[in-house]
Amino acid sequence: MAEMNIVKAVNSALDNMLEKDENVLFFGQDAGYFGGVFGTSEGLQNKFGSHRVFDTPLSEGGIAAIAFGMGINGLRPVAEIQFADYIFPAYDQIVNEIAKVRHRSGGEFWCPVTFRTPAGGGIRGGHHHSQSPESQFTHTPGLKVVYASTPYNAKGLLIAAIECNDPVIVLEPKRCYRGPFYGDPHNVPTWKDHPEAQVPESHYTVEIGKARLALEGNECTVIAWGAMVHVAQAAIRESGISCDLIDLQSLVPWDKEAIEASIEKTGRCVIVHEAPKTSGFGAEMAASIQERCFWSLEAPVNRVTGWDTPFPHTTEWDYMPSPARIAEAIHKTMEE
Amino acid sequence: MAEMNIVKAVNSALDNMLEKDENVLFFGQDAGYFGGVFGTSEGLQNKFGSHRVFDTPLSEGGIAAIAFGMGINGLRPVAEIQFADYIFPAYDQIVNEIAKVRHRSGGEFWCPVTFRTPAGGGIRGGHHHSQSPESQFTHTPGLKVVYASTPYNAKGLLIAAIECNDPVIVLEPKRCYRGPFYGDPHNVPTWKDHPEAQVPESHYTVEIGKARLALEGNECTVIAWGAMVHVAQAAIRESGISCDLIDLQSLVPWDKEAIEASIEKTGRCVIVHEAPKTSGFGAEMAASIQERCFWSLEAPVNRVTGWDTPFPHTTEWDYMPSPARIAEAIHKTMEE
Amino acid sequence: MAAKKKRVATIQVPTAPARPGDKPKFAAWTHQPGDLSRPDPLTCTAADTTDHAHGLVRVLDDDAKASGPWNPDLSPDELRTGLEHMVRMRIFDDRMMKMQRTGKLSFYMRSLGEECVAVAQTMALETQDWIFPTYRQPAAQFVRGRDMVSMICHCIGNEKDNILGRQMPVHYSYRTGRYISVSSPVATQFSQAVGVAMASQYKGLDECCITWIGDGASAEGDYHYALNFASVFKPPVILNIVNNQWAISTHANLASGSSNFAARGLSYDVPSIRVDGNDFLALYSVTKWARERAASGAGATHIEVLTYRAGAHSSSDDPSKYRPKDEDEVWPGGDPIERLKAHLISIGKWSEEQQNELEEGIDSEVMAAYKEAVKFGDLANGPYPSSDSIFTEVYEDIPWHLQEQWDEMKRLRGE
Amino acid sequence: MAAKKKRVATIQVPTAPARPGDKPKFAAWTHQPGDLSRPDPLTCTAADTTDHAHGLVRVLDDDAKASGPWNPDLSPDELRTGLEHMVRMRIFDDRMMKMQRTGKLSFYMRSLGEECVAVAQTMALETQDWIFPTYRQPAAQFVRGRDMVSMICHCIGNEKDNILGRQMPVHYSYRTGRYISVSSPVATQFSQAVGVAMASQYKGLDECCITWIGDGASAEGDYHYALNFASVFKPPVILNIVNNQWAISTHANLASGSSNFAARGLSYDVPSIRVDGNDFLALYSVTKWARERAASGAGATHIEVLTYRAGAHSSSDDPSKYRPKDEDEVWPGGDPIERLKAHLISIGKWSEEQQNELEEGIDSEVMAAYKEAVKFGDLANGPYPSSDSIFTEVYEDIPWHLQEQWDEMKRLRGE
Ligand SMILES: Cc1ncc(C[n+]2csc(CCOP(=O)(O)OP(=O)(O)O)c2C)c(N)n1
Ligand SMILES: Cc1ncc(C[n+]2csc(CCOP(=O)(O)OP(=O)(O)O)c2C)c(N)n1
Ligand SMILES: [Mg+2]
Ligand SMILES: [Mg+2]
Repeated sequence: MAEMNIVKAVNSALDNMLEKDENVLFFGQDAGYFGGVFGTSEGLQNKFGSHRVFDTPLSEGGIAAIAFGMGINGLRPVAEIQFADYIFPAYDQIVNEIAKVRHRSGGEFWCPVTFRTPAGGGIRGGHHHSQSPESQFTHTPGLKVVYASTPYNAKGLLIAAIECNDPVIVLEPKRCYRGPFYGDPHNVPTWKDHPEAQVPESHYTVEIGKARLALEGNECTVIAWGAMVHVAQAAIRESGISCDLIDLQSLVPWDKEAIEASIEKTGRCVIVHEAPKTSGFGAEMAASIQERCFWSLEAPVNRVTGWDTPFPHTTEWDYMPSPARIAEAIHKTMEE
Repeated sequence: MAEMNIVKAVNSALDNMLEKDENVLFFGQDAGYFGGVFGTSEGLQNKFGSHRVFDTPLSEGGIAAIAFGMGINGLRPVAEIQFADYIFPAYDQIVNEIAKVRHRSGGEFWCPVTFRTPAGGGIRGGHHHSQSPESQFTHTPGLKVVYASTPYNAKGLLIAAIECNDPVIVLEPKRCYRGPFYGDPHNVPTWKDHPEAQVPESHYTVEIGKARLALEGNECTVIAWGAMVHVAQAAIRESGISCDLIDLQSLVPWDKEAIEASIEKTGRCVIVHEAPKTSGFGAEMAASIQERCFWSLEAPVNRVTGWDTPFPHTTEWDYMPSPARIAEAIHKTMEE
Repeated sequence: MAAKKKRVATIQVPTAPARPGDKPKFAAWTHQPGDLSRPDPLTCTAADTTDHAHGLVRVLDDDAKASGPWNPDLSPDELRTGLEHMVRMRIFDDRMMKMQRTGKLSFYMRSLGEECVAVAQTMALETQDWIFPTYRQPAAQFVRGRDMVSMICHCIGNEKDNILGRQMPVHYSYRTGRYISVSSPVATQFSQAVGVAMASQYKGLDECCITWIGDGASAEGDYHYALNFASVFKPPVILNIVNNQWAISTHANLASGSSNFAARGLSYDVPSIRVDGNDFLALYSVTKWARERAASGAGATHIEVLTYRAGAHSSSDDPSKYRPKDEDEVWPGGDPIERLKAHLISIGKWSEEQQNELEEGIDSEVMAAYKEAVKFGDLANGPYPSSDSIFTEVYEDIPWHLQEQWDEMKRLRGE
Repeated sequence: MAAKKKRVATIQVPTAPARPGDKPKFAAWTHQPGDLSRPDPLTCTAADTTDHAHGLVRVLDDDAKASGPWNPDLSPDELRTGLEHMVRMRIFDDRMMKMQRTGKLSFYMRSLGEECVAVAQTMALETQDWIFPTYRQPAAQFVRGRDMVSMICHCIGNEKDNILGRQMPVHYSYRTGRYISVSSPVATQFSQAVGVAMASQYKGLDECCITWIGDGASAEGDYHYALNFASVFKPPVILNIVNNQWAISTHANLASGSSNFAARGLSYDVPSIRVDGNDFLALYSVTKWARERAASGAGATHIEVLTYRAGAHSSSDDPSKYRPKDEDEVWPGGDPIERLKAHLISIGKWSEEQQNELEEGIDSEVMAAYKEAVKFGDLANGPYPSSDSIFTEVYEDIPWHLQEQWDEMKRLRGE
């Protein structure tokens, strides 16, 4: 057990898996010699050699394509996309090819590739260093999609993804790489002393498909993922309402039991995500919850999300859900 | 007024607009000399010249990129993507570039490009000639998304899209190019004598943002788009329930007034689409409806959709929502 | 701001050399066997192949005589095997095309006029090498010994289709023969093949991966990714552009502003060769050369295979709508089957009678296979793979939401 | 199936020529002014530029003397203007970088060592030509007369930022100067520029579009789309690869297996030239040549601009972590400002005193502009553009769902 931030936890996951399985390779732009622009792979090329941890040309489509080829030929490639916003040149390879190859070939070929990528706002990244594209992958059968929020689940989910025989997209909240983020840009804590920063140095997994109950309560269910888990936590505190806070962790497949149990208990639900509202994954959660738990609901499922606009630079704190906005939504949900 | 199928209606829209506005160009793979693999641009190169209607290299990314450039430099490019499944190599250009350029440049540059593309299943196209990727675009602020279902709205929406100063994705239900499709592959009518096949030969628009009430009823609201409008119509007949059938037509923005009015009237709702369920646009509709009309709802909003799997070839009739499946969902919704 | 200006043309759009009603236009071939040296594959640089990329490697001349340094000196048996597979492909295609017209298949794509590509190139490889085809190299499966019945079962989408009716016909997958699942989006396999080869390289195995892309599809980004990644990482991959001069209705002059596809490889520092794709011997030999490079660790080879799509693009189009009807007869590259047959006859190892016998034999073989296959159903009449196949192999295991949907489907089926 | 095999290496990954602790390695330049002819731009084919693509066009020799057929014979005034803009860019960058360190900007990217690129190339164009830059050509705005205050207002994201704080610093948009909005995804502008040029061509206007891409970014599909569409449609576009040898921490030998980027254009049949990017005269001249081609309807030109990224990639990285500290001093291309200054002095049209005066003048100009700009706010202290700017210009008009969200935001703001 050691105290780690998310950068270190990701590094540790990669380290464990490169050690454990010689079929694991890790590559991406600036991910080899330099150790990644966020330092997540620092030291790994030195330790494992440049045939296992290496830089690639600046081409996300090419990265995904070689990952496909390696995957169907017996390796477990782990590819870094430098920013989640830059995954789109690889979109065709991911949604039309990697996601479908097992099915299309009658199970003759499959592709256990992991894409890990820093996502989300909060670092003044503007339009193209801030997006949370999770829902653009959740609509694609054949893919699994997870979104980490803490050092503990960042490591455990990444290892689970690498060991999974299906392709997995792992989103990491870059805003939280070095500390949880409670929605106040002027108060920037580190992961020091945070319970979820206690991370085993050796191999473990966080099961794909399982949510984490971050707070327990009984009046309202708040569902969040990524950096928004921490913001929602601050909001719940601010609201004074007793809430279950569900850190979804895994979007496809999502944790039906955890969600249903909580909604049946509270009858109320607020969903929080950074991505734009329309067709965000909150839409799927809200649609599913009202489908499955209609008779338990005492108020509409409320969504607190990024606005339906591009992600701004200077005004990003007005764009992302803030504790105040979330708290207000919790109150509104309680009042209906 | 003439009787047209959708192929002819699309052709007529392009013809009108090429005639009306010399800034309109039309291009795509096999779209020039050959008139498109579905014949939608037949005769137009001859009529307007190869500098206005032309073939392109086989590169969707390149097509979108030149459309961007032409759009910001004063033209109104209309680009055909041969099948909607092949729009993904252009995804980055569309979602990161075309959608955001007006906003990112403070309004200095904008891109009035229209993409039109045949979408949906029912022609034995298997994985990659059958997809309905609408929800992969509805999450992107800056884009408008419409989905035609009849000759009348295919032409009217396409003209509205071309005249719109925002980028618009126009999906055309290829299954219905030559006739409406009521869910029975053995009974394949043409558009002959269908009221929506009466199409003006001259210019008109169907407003983006407005739905069409295809059937009027009072017990349940059925919302569908594309080919599913006709399948839902068959299902409603089969169900014996009195339903509003709303042909959504425009997904972003969608017609709030029409939806709310109908739900407030019926209190019950079934949404039908071909695309997979998870994060399909039905999720957004269901989430929004329960948010906005919670107290009017007497039953959960139900979704009848393609399964969460790749689109199959031989068993496609087991994949797409059938009249029976939709009728059953209507009954279930009535019974709750 | 900008002044109006006289311009000759506005947007310049290349026109096809010939359209219906025009006389077909082909530049006569000046290239002859013996024109081009055969460099040492192990030490050869991209620059050493400049002439090969701009010229045309041939072994069979216009009189079907073999000569020159690229002559692979194959045994008559090997040549006959090649001929046999090409004939098999053609007869198979004819049968399938007929069946498509009767609705037994939803769709079909022939290799007509290009049968040599998959046959010669696959024969030049080792059995452990990976084949990453487009829809125009199904003949590789014959070389790898695939049972014809199972191929037909796939095409007619019946119960025994090994891919369970999930993709359209001609989207074969044949793992035993290391023939990787075909997928409809063009070009994607080209860059993926580089990854397949990198994995072989990483594992230190004596394997290479061969792949193909069309002239049209080479305009996709994947072409660039493939060449560039291959150039940087030097994996054992053989990257072929099949320039059959058409992409559906679009002539190759719209695929590239240059009429030469081979030379592109040079600018990536990948040795590149242009080869007569209807010349079995030349194509075999060039591929063998590329395989030697791959095996030695020298890296990728880029090959433009010059041929002609003699048939329609697919069962869905009529080429007389967009090109002269007689183009294939005028095209200087001839027919690969006729050329190899003529060669075998000219060296006294084959005869018209033997050819007739071969064709009749294969005809019966295809008919027998066809009859066997339709026993398990066809697209017009079923039985198809069970609709359960929709839910399996989407993931390794079935997640709960798929299980729920599957259960719902079963319930709707009345189970 | 596949036999194990001895291989020297498994996956071959190129290493950078030199990393921290190594001695910088550069091949000495053998190219001299006068080596390469200046072909007729109007009739020149791609093949005619083979030597130009493999060589290096220079006008200034190592002693800053100008000679050869590419000498554009610019007036001393023009040269001084070029020098002035380069110096302005450098001083501006220095100031912004300092301000970034104090939190007044979130982020910054300098043009250090590459100032010549935007300045010489923009000066070689007509004012109606479109400029489609990356983040390393902001200096084009000086040439086009942009007010420095408005540039700073953008960078510090204040109230007067003309793009309303929507993108990161250095993502300028300057429509009046036909300088098209910069966007972060690399490479996309390269293919888009072809469309811009096609529109000019379609309208029959005497306009071209110039664009740039980095050595690293040339691995994206957009590079291939740009060259290929330009080659097919022959629009008036000037396609520059700025080979500054690094893409963040990755050396250009990972961007391509070939050390020559210019020659790629040849394989698309686009005339291609490699030019000394720190030689103001050469770069001006080559660009002028490309502009003549564009104006005449001859189509695209592909230019490799060879230079060196003398600074960090951005304010976020420390290059001493991935390359030798003294690499920029050893690099044979020198510094573009020093070289033009030396040339001007050598022809008697400039002096150290004038240079000092110039620098001091610009220093004051930048400081004054800076002081003016911060009056409208900066990132550390605001005021920023109103958060209303989030909702405007997403669409031409505000659709209802955005209006609802905007109203909600206003309500949350307490309005
Ligand atoms: C990404 C993508 N875009 C479009 C298509 C539709 N399409 C199928 S084949 C084809 C033409 C391919 O031509 P070419 O690459 O020359 O191969 P050939 O058919 O001649 O073998 C097109 C446009 C596709 N399958 N995939
Ligand atoms: C599509 C995309 N992928 C990754 C990045 C992150 N990124 C920004 S600049 C850069 C390096 C670019 O190098 P190069 O093209 O050589 O340009 P230079 O910075 O040297 O001018 C990278 C990887 C990006 N902006 N866009
Ligand atoms: Mg072709
Ligand atoms: Mg660079």
